[in-house]
Amino acid sequence: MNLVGNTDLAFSEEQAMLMDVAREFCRDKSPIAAVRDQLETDTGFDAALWQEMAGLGWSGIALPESVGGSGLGVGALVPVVEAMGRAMLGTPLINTALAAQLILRSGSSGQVERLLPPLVEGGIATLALLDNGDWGADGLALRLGEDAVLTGSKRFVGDAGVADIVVASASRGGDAVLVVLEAEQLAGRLRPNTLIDQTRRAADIDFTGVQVEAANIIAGDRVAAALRDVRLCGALLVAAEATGSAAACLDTIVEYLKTRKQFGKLIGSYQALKHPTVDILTGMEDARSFVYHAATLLGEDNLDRDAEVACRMAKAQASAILSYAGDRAVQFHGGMGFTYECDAQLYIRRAQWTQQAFGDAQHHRKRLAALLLD
Amino acid sequence: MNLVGNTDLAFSEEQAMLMDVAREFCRDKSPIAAVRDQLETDTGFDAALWQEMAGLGWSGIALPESVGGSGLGVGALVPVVEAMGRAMLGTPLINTALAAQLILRSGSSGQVERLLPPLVEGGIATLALLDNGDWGADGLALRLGEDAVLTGSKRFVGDAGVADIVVASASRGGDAVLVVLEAEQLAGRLRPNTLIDQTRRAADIDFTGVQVEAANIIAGDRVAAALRDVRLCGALLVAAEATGSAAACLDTIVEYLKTRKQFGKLIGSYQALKHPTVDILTGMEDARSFVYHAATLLGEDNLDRDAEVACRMAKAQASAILSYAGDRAVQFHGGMGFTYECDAQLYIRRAQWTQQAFGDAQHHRKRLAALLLD
Amino acid sequence: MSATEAELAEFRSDVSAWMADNKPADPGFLLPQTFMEVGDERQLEFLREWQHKVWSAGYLGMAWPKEYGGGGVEPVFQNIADQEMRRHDVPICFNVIGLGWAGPLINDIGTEQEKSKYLKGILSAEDIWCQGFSEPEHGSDLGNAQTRAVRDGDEYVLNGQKIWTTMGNFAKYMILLARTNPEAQRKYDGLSFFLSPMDVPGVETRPIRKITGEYGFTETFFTDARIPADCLMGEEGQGWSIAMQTLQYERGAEAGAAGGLAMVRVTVEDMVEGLEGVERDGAPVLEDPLVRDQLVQAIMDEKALVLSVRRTGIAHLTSDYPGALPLSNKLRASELTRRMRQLAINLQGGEGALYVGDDTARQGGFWQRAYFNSFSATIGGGTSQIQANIVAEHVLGLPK
Amino acid sequence: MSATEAELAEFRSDVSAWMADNKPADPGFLLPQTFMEVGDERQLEFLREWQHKVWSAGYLGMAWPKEYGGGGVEPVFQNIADQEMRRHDVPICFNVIGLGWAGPLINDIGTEQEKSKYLKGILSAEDIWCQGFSEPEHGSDLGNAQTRAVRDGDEYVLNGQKIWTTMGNFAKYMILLARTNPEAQRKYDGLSFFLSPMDVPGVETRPIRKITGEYGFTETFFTDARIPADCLMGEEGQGWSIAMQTLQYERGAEAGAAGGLAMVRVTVEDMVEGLEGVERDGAPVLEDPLVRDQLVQAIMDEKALVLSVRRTGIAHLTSDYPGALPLSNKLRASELTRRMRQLAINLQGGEGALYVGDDTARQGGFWQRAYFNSFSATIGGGTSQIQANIVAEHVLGLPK
Repeated sequence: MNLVGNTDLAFSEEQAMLMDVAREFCRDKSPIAAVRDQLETDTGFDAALWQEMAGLGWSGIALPESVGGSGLGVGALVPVVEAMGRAMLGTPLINTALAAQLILRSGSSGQVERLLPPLVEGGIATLALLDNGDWGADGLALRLGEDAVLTGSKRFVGDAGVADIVVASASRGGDAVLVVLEAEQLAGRLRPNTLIDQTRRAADIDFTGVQVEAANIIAGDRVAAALRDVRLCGALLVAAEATGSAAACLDTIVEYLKTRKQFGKLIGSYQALKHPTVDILTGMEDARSFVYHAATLLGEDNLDRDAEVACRMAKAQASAILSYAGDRAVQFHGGMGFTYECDAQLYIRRAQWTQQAFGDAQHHRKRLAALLLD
Repeated sequence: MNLVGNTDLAFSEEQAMLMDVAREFCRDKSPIAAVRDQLETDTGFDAALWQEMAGLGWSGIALPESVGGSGLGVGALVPVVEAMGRAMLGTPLINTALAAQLILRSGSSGQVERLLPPLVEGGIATLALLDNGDWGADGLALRLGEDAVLTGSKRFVGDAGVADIVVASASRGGDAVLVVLEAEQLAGRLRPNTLIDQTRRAADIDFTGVQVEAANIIAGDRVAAALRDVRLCGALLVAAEATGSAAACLDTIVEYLKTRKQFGKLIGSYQALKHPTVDILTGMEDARSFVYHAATLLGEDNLDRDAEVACRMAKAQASAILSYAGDRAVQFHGGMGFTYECDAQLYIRRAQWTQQAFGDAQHHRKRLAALLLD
Repeated sequence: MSATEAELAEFRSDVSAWMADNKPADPGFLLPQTFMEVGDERQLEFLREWQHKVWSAGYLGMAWPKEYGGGGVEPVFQNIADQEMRRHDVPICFNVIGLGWAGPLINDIGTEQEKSKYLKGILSAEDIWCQGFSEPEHGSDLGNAQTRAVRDGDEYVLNGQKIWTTMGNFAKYMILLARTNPEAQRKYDGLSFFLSPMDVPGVETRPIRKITGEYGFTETFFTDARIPADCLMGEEGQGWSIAMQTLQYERGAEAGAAGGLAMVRVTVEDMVEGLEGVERDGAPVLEDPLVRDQLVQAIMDEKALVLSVRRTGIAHLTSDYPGALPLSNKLRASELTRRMRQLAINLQGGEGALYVGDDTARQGGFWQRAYFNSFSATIGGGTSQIQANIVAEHVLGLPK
Repeated sequence: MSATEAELAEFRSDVSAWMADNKPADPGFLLPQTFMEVGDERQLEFLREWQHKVWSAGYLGMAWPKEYGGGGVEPVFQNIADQEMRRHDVPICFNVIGLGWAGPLINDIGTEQEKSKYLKGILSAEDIWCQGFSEPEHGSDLGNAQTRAVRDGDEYVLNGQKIWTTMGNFAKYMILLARTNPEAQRKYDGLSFFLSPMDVPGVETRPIRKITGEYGFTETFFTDARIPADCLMGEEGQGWSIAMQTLQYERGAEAGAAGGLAMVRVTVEDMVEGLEGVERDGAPVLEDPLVRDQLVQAIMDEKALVLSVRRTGIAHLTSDYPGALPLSNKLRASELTRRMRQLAINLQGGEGALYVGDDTARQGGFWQRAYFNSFSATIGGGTSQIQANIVAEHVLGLPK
């Protein structure tokens, strides 16, 4: 038994460069005022900004050079996503990247060559994994019939309203398959969600009666593993983003604690605020350690046990600390924290969304217990 | 469903009187110096003091008048035990009372009339329930053969070294029975435990080969229910005692926080110490609420569901808060807290003993989940 | 002459029947759980009508004098009426500052004229009252209020700003704490207390958008606003002491409050029932051992609070730290509420990411909104951090 | 000229073989996990012999100069030796104040004479060193030390009291922080640093009984104790700065420490392995879902600490809050240790109530004693509460 196990942690030149660029880009292009401007728009993001990001090559970071990507793998996306989380920048990058990974990891070469290049160019994709709200559910409720017609629906499909393609998991005669659907096939089938995190958009999709083109069905042995991998990658990317948001939330708290006075003293001098803020710092730093540890272990192959452990720890830690940070941010801002105007609301809302996405902290700890203790 | 359920809380004149007397007695007779004097003695208590307590009628509080008791029930013992816990007074009162309840609740009238009067007079009894360290275990490993000879052993039998009689749970042909053993039968069979709480004494007992007199076997339908009841009463009495100890621990902390200076300020002015101390206060008050709520619901009959819920909540809460209080008492006393001389050690050690006795907090919460949610 | 048990039982049965008959149908929009959540006219009118109906039926202000619209009976009747309202889960009586703060105060120390002028309107919900204690720069530090009230002939001239004025945009009157003497040696002695009209020139309110996205509070600005001098309650300099007295009435009818259901009580049981159909690992979430443990802890916390209220009256069980139970109650209740609601969201699984406005949100997003709203109690009326200081200093005697 | 990978690998293999061959058998009594737990002569002599053996084999002080008993090689060799000691789970090299504090300091700023006199005895364990910084009235406030050192001819006269002197009753020398100038404007400037003998008249030690029931520390009393003036290190008034320098060496051989295993590392894995055979509800405790969740959290905490050390060297991943990882390390490591050990006891069920001295106690009561001892780290060297202040102020820039 080796419970602590693998503790590799490396950071490549490419990651460093991407981090520098992404931090600067997000800081310049996505100040909080710009984030707020998007809260009540239909799409939740600025299309021009998204095209700029694609222009920087971010959509292709994790995709092979053969389809126009940079071939750096999902690990290289982590610093970019963390920077986006820090700026609370709403974009379809994570969903597009994960949908692309599903295709890359299980599609035929023909599918890969056809479907991925547009995504590198700024196309938007998303993935539909959840039949209900249970990330721990086995089995797939969405059915693909022998006639290639779907029966069932999916919930909480991120960026569904703007996606050019939706990759959905389904069951065909008991086997897991993926189906790729074009936006026009889904017209009128989306029921937009109202999310607690107003920087995000999602929708439930009713697929019943949709006919899937044969070329858009991905089947075979690799599908199940790809689904597993991509759920773990999703957990990691959401964790990375949440870590960035937690750091930004911490900054917001610290700034207030250094300037607000009560009873004649700066409130940051009170240990009742100071010490929990230190807990946020150390919890956020732990999340970051797990995130970059996991990024270190990701490769092009299927994720091994160490990588799985790392991704789950990253998500468990990041979910927990962002929940705590968001909650404390509201509390520590006092009356101001109770207003919509205060940025604390952005983080507490993001925290609630993050908690659920790709499984909450308890979900991952339960899986970790099986991995580590059995 | 009514999750909060019964919230009766009454306090009788008798309980009030007993509380006044017990508080004063314990304060006078068991100052901390006296407690420390007993830490390394063989028995852990002052025999003369014990006789005084018996003289006050405490051994008989929960026993019927027919055997010389006051007939007030186990609930009336609660304020006395709480007062003892507050003074950290080591006595065989709880064990004697619980062993007596086992006999009272399941013995024949002959057994009751023979065995209980000596206990009202200052005799000492104890109970042997644990085959191993698992309070959640089903079944009984100690066997009583058809020849009335025992095979097996029991662990952590409190006050075994001074008990006139030991009441042990055993299995006879699959049925739960109780056997009552006299001290002389157990000569040479005790292996004294070294306990973390030095105010207590216990021993493992090897019963193999001991022949039980027919008159000292308690069998029948009432045994299983009596065992269940007494385990719950045990949980409650230990909780009551722990609540008293938590209150005393709190006093110790508060006293230090009001007098010790660091960096030129009384350390009690620092929120990092102040606020956890408030948590101890409110947690202790909750424990007290549960304890007296449970005491309100105890009667002579078998414990009903409400009483069971109350006893388990009392123990879960009292265990948890005393653990926290003891731990923080050491920490908040700084270097002094790390010494044997500081009274914080008494509480942290008591806390560890309490946690285990009659099942820890998690054990009881698990049972509560079944009672409340199923 | 005290009411007999039989009279009380009959009364209870009457109220119960009335509530069952008159409980309003679901209006199709989320109703406020507390008076701090009245965000729009639609909610306001609905609640105004309900309170008026309850009062007309004789179930509000029962212990207040008959001549001012009350019932003139013992407080025990109001307590029973309140219990039945709670039991029947009817909407709140939303004019809380009037019913629970201003009204009892006027009853206690008001002049004959004040009683005639104000009390009935409070009960009938015709006159909505708000409270002007907090100021932007002194959130938790009431004694430091800086809004000025300067006597000018038979008027006072008000200048300054209040914040967190619940229903400030709907209210006709405000109980106002303002500074009449900035030179007073103790800052507390410079304060005075006013029953101040809101509809005079120079008083403006600006709604505050809450973290929930909804409204419920205003900022209130005073710019040379002139109010009649007889709006002063008591004498100049008594403001702090009257304000503190005001805070005592919250404890219900026995303390002089008019009664009525002030907030929708939300329990762990509501949470558990609300989790029906939620799955975790393909099984009901209530079967998950970790969830069960969390729920048991929440139930214990809730039960402990109820028990601590029961215990408060038993001298032998409260003698160690007198004040521990009442003084810690706000801290504990508000923190429990916050924790429990956060937990309720987490237990919903994917649905926890939905919000009010999504038709498929569990109970219309009730728990998400409730979590956010719960901060009004952990922040307002002295933050939890300050409450902990108060307990430490006043109950345990720890140094400031 | 750096060692090659091959040389290092060969060296590692040599050390490993030596440790395997020479690891002492279980002496039949609980050995100290840290140097603060050496409570009796029996333990002392056992550890003295072991350290001498390690040094004789050339695996201690490897980076110190040859002429003073060291090995004169690169620190990397010592690091490897230390890793192998840890891996083989051998006893500690217990003369920690000498090896990790006094020795490196003397190496760095000592005179030729000081080096010759002290260094070898530190390595060979002939001369045990102790530390005299803390005082009873100023536990966490070192800068306020009041023990006086008054120059009198070619001697200093010491008066005062130190506390928490680890192995004070066994030590030959003390690194001592004492006040030479009570009039200095800054209290720090009045302090001086001494390499002070313990065996002079007027120095008395009184063992402190720890919460565990064992010994390990002393109080040290100075009553007109006279020490040679050349015991002063550096100059008068430099005491604070030298003391702070001393604290830097703890980080290992790279920083100048002599190396050796300073404490027995105890991991969650040790805890899990130690739970073999423990049952809960009639099944192995490790199958209980709540226990599993707690263990996973403990493993995550432990792993995060290891990862944070790895991450410290990567500039891009530490740029936001420089200092966050190193400055919070003591706080986090010591608190994790405390929590984990408390958990370890709770998970034992009934056996958790046993203690050292009970033959049937799990691992001889190791976890119970370890829990109590863990407070030495959450209290000593600045309590966790003070550590949190340091992080808040120095890393986050929050006001004092």
